Amino acid sequence: MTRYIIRRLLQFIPVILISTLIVYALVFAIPGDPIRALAGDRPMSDAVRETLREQYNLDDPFLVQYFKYIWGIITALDFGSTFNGRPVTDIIEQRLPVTATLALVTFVIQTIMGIIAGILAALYRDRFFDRFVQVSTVAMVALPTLVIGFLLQLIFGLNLGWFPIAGVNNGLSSYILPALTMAAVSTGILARLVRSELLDSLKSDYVRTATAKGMKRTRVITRHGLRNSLIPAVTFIGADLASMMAGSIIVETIFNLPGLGQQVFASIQGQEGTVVVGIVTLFVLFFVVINLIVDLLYGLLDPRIRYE
Amino acid sequence: MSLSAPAAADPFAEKKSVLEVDGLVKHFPITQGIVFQRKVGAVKAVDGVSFNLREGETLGIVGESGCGKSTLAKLLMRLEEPDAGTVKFRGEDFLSVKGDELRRLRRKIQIIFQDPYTSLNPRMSVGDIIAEPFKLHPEEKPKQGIRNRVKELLDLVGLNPEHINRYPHQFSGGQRQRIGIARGLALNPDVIICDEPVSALDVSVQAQVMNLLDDLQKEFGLSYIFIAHDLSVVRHISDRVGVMYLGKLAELGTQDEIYTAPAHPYTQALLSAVPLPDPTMRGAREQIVLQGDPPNPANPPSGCRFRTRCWKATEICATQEPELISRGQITQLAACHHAEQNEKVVPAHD
Amino acid sequence: ACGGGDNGGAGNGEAAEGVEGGGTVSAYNCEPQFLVPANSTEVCGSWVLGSLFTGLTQTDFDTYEPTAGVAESWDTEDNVTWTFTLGEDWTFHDGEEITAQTFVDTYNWAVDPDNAQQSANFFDNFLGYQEVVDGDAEEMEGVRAVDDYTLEIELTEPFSPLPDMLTYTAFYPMPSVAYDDIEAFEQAPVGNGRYMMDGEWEHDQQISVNRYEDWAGENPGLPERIEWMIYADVDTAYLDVQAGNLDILDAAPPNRRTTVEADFGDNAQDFDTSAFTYLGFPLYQEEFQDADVRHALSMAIDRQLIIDNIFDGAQTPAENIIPPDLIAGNENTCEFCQYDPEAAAELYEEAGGPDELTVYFNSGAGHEDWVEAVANQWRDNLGIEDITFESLEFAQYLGLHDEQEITGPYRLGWTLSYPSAQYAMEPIYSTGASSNYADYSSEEFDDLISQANAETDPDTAAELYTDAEAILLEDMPVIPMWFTNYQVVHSDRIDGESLFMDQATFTRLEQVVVTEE
Amino acid sequence: MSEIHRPEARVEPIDSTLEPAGEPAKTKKVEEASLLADAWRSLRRNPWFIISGVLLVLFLSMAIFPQLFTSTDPRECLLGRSRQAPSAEHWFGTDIQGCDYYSRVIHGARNSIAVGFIVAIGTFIIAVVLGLVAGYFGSWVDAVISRFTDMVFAVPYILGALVFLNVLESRGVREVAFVLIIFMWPTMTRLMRGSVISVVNSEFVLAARALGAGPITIMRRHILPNSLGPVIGYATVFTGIIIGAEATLTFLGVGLQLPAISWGLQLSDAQPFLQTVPHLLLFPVIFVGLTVFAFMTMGDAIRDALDPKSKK
Amino acid sequence: MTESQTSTRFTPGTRPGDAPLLEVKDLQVEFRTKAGVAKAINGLNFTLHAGETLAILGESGSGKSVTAQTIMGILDMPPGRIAGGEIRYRGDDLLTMEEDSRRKLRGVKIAMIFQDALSSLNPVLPVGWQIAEMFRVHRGLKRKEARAKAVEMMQRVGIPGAEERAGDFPHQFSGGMRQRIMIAMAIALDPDVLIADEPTTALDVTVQAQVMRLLKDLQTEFNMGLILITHDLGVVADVADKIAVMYSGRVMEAADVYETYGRPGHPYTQGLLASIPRIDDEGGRLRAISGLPPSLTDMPPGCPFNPRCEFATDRCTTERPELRLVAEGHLSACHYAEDVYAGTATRTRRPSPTGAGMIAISQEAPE
Ligand SMILES: Nc1ncnc2c1ncn2[C@@H]1O[C@H](COP(=O)(O)OP(=O)(O)OP(=O)(O)O)[C@@H](O)[C@H]1O
Ligand SMILES: Nc1ncnc2c1ncn2[C@@H]1O[C@H](COP(=O)(O)OP(=O)(O)OP(=O)(O)O)[C@@H](O)[C@H]1O
Ligand SMILES: [Mg+2]
Ligand SMILES: [Mg+2]
Repeated sequence: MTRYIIRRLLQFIPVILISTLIVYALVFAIPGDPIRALAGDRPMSDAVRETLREQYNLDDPFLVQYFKYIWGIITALDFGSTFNGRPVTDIIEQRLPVTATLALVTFVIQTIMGIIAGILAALYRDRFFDRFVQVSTVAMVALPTLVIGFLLQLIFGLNLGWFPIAGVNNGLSSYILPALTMAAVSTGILARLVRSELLDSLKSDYVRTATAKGMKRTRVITRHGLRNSLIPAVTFIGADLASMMAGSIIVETIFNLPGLGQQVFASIQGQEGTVVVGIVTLFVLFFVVINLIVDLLYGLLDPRIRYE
Repeated sequence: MSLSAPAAADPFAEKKSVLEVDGLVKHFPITQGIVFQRKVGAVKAVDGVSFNLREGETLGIVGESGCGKSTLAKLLMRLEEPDAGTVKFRGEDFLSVKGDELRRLRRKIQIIFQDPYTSLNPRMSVGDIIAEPFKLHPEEKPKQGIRNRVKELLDLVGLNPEHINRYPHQFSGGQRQRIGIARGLALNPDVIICDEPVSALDVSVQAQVMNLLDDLQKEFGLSYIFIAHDLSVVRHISDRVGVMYLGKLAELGTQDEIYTAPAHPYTQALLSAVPLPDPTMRGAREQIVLQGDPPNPANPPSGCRFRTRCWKATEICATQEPELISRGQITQLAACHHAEQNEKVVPAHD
Repeated sequence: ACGGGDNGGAGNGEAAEGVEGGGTVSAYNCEPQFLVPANSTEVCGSWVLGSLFTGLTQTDFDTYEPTAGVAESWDTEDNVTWTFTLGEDWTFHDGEEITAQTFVDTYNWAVDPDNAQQSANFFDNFLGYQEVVDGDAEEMEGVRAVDDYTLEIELTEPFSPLPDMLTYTAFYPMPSVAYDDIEAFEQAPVGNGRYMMDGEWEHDQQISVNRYEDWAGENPGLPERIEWMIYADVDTAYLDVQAGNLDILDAAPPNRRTTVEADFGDNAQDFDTSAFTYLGFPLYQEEFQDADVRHALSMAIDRQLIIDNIFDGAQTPAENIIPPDLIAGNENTCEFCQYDPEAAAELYEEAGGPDELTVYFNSGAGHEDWVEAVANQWRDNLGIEDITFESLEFAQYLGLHDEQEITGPYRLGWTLSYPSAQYAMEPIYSTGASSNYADYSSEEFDDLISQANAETDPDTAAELYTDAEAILLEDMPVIPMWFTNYQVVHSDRIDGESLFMDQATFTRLEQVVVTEE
Repeated sequence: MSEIHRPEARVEPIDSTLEPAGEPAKTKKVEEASLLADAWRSLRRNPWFIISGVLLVLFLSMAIFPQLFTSTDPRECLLGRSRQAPSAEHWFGTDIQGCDYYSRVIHGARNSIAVGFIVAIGTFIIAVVLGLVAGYFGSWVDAVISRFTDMVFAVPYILGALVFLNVLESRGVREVAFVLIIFMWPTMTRLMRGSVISVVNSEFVLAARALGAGPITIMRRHILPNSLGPVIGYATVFTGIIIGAEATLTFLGVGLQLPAISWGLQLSDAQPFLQTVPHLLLFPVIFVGLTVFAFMTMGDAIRDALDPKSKK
Repeated sequence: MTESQTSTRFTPGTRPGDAPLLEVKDLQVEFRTKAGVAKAINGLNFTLHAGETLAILGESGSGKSVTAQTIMGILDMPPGRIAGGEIRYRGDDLLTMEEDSRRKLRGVKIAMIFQDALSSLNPVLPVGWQIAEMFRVHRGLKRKEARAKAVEMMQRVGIPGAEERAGDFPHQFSGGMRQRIMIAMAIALDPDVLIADEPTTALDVTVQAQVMRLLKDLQTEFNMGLILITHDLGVVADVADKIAVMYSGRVMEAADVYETYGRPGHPYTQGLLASIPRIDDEGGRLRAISGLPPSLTDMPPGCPFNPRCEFATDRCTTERPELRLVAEGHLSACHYAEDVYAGTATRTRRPSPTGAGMIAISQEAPE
């Protein structure tokens, strides 16, 4: 078991190396000269361009660039810098808390809401609440994130004034609307997953036993049924946490949260390989940790699952 | 029936062994802690079991609940990997074969699971469940067509062939058990390991099933390992009987030896506790009531494992582990320093 | 407006000030790329730098003529050698005095290739620029401090718009601390402008400046404090202005046009700007070399219809190339910019224009709709059935241009960095110019521009520029589409009368009057 | 060593001894049943299945034969009638370019449904195969697959899309679908793996192994049907998510290229006009919603049908 | 004993003055299946008094577990459906009771041991927790106390190393141990009525004896009524007070335990008793009742046992025999019950030599 964890931790190394390589390659593969784009309509002089290209190793072949980058990290913990000279570590330091908070709030919202909604939908199967969950999931999926975000801003930010419309200046409440936006689709999916898994497990004998023990229906469901149905939910939540970055790109933009998503998107567009890779490395680390946790949770949720 | 009849000569002495089991061991780790689990010990589920099973023979296995019978069965099927020991099927090392070879051998050894419900795929109809062996081993495809054969099998085990399209959850416990039996029989294997195959059946159906097993054996020279708690059933069907206690064989002998003259105190206690289907005998029989709690398989007593509950235990039992051997007069093998045949404990009707 | 607004934060003692001026203004901004003057090429940074710095000259926004900045006056005989007399009271925010040497140092630093300043090539007509770039010289010969307060600039050729050009961000002076650690400097630039940094640049969040009370210029800034709130999305900023969390959004998103009235009523102002959008032709492709083809394509576009329906009127149809508000700007209409589908069809037919077109534009910048509308009009009016689109990321898009791989009309835009007709034309249309993506070349035009640049009399120069423009409108290397009309929306705290956006699309925050605290 | 095979006799005789004698076994015709056949039978009687089926058929025919639903040319656009509200002439009003929106939405079905379908099916297949293999074999196979999944996860799909779609010559349905598949399979794969892991230790799997079933058979017959539930549930919603992702790509400038017509493009175009011209958003949203609804309901019905216990 | 033949109520062993603890009247349960409605229970009647042990014997699939589930109110509905009848606990009809009050009885007053111990235990919760839950929820004990109680219960049912193993999960226990855990859970709160559905099938005889002793003790201590569903006729003989024999969803015979074993009043019971393998019997063929039970979806008219009955006549195929008193405290549902009871019934058919069906005995071959 402990060995299992150690082995998993060791697996991080190739994963991170390879995925940074992939990402680096992808950024490298974007056609067009990033330095050229920096200046906009009015081109900069060749001399300046040369200097900049050299400064960012852009004239080196791809692998050389990559190794220079990795070498910088290994020897000097230098994660590179943006084209406007900000060290990537600075950017991460500044933006990570924002994205982390956003992810955390989203996670809390969607987990709690999703699971509760799923439980209620299963409890009241085919009744109003169940249909409501179904229909709102459809609506959430059909409405583009941008629209959901905008509607939330309009309703809760502008008209009701409950939450700030944008920015991060109001502490946690700044994150409520963006988190809701980001959680919208996942909450629906989660609720449906929980619902159907619960319904499945409600058919099982041990749930019958719990009933026969005289437990209240809610207890039967939450204590006996739920645990057995959580594996897909936990997987989904884990995967969703991992893919939150894609979501954060848009949400951070609409809600003007200076987080990593925003940055990564800007850097992708600006072809700032080092920044993208730096941030993505962070995300890879995050994913592998999350996935490790998820796998460990499997064992917790279902003791029949053994780790070799 | 004469209780004192000398143990009959072993009728299978000439027969070849189909299954040779030597020193099988399986320990399950006991862990503590939630994320960083530590191993704090091991349940010694099977702890050095050896026997051989011969062609056409039925070996009954009885023993205390939790003494490792099902684990033994799973080990024999290679559904659990043993920690030590060997299993030979017709002289071939069964534990080292892989892939197709393993699959080929598995066709010859079948198991009927103790738990009739969890061992049936809830999403397969009974027809599919019983037909599965034929699908897996196309060379065994019955002449009359798989479906007809499945119906026959259902009928054989006393299930209504019309229920071929039902799903396991639609059956009663005994009916499910018979589905498992039908599946085990389908391929006409050489060895069937029956883990409590008839425990959930009413006596009439049980009689049918046992007759069936009997017939099959006569017809094809099948061998059975028959694990059960109902000692009458075991006696009825077995040629030899092994008594297990805490992961080890306590006694092994012919059915006659064991039932008429048990030598191991545990066997004696077991036999004395058999309830007889006769209310008038209530309380009339003398039972050997074992003192104390069954020991913890994670931490079995030193020496003889039974000594903590044994009325005969002496010093030596605590220090020296008795081997499974035949001692002096006693023809069967008994793992007891004080093995002594005792005929009085054997229950008798009237 | 009391809901959750936490503007200012610092002690609010301004109420006592009474008269005009004072108060805090919060304004929308995007995240600047750079805050080093010679390195800043985009709006977000330039806007901030404009408050932090004052160059040798400034623009008079009434006339778009250059007025005194650090230089009190200037003089030239031949448009080649210019003498600037500096004011003597100018200091940087950290107290460092500004002398002619300050400018010499700054300019030399800016062109030094090691410093890789993106705007370095604005100096390319300074004498000695090329040598510095080539590494043959340390300093530009053409920039000289005659004495503490006399600066001499010598150019390689006559260039009348120099005082206009010097208003541009790239020519702001920098204090000596900048050279020690330019990165640290960038986080909190020390300038000589109306406003000084309050704290550091909070990336992606805000930049705050306070009024610099020792500013030596004529008309100091009115608001006591300006806070640029950095937004990633304009729509969000729009809502924040609506909610009273933000005072000024300089460019309401175009799709809001129809609701601005309802959302803001009087709190919205329209401004014409020099932001020019055009559809260029790759003249290196054969099928576009016939001017008639270009004329026909231009005449087949109903600009007003597109502006009305796609932009809700947020553009002014371009019938010229020089923004009309400039000195040289005029209303003279462009013959081939008039919508005339029949004539266009005929002309196109005659000229044998291509029957399939690929239209290029950069993606993700909101050009899809109007480009599609143009294409629809071409299809309807000219019968070009097969029109496809190629949209690319900007970097790639420019790459295609550099490689001359564009095969059809392309969208580009041009905003004037300094208000001069020269700048509206020369970089784009003169032979071999840096932004001449159309590969246009006309000797006549080049001559006229040179003449105008050499002309010392502003009025004559303006005429010459107008003549040059006429050639462009006739040759039509690009189809002028429109000048963007910006709509500035603001909160109730701002006096709408005082709002003004200049040609370069900068809202002049220093003139804003805060009415309510 | 020689096989000890018993004589042929073994096939038959059991019945001869134990044949149900007396009354001839009732030869009631019992239909052949398997999980799938049963599932199909119960599906046919499930009204929700019918409803969703009809909807899907409707959308599919819309995708294949848009002419059946509208005779208006979706490309006939008159800027002069831009953004008109729904009217008798233009049921769904007109869009920014002044095209008939009804006809646009109908014609949008093809690309959107194609992308949604291809991606959903593609990811589903990848997920099921990889999830099964990883969950079943565990140990290093799982490690390799799972780590590989992590890596793909780590690459923001937007980055991938930007790169691939920019490099590719054209950006049609195939290209967009391809990129989405490449970057979107990990979630579903993990879901599948998770549910495989939770059934792989079941006793009936042991039973199948004891019968001599190989990994493929076990996976296919025993694990797959018992672990598909969550994935089906997710995949059906996923179709909608894909249509949304297509819109996002468009928003980022790398989606389907003009002059293609798709719901994603429409959603993306309509966003700025949410307040002023809501019908531009409303209609594609309704269509996407109905598609998602149909898929979801169908998924539920299939899931139910695949569970013998839930048969009513 | 009161004469209540009018209703087919079965009341042997009634102690005058005792109100019955549990009364099942004319219970009917059906399942919907593809092939039609399967009538699993067709008019079932029995009564249980405090302190009494009622053994329900019967054909596998005759509806014993369904009956138990129906009493507990945990039948899956659908596909199950209660088509009629009453189940009275101390006079209150459970079937019409509010769900909430019924729930309060479950586990506390009426408890059940399930037949299928592995699937009936929650695989993801430690067994100790599952037992402790009873104390925590119904007795309001604290976590610690409840756990201690749970361990105590595990010890009582003879699980070795209970203290350490309380935290283990069901799959880590052997079949018999799981069964004992189920038992521990069911008797945790000393219920009034305990329904034990094959509680000892997976137990060896020593443990079985121990468990049965435990149940007996509880019974005397708390005057518990025990419904023992089992196939083990040995156990029944040892512990039951009265016996109901079920076949095809109805009670065929009901009597005192001595009566049933000594003088069965129904051919099915006779057949059953004859099938028992004897411990002192070495081998040979066992006598089984030939044939299959009728399909529940299309029940033959008349006596459900008639196709398999040695004594069946034409009457048996047309007329359904009701449960009636044949002797003091002895009920049977056979037209010829008296004859069977007295051992004078005439055999009309005998089992086919294949052991499957029945063959009519020809006129000239009198038995
Ligand atoms: N997966 C496992 N993990 C830990 N312990 C286990 C596991 N499987 C079985 N055991 C332990 O091994 C011992 C033997 O179990 P096994 O199932 O073989 O008993 P058994 O003889 O079949 O008993 P029964 O007659 O009750 O079925 C028991 O103590 C059991 O708790
Ligand atoms: N869900 C169901 N659908 C259809 N038939 C069912 C269902 N559940 C049970 N049955 C049928 O009801 C009958 C009674 O089942 P029950 O489980 O009560 O039998 P039992 O008497 O407990 O048998 P056993 O001794 O084998 O456990 C059986 O014939 C069974 O096939
Ligand atoms: Mg077992
Ligand atoms: Mg049962």
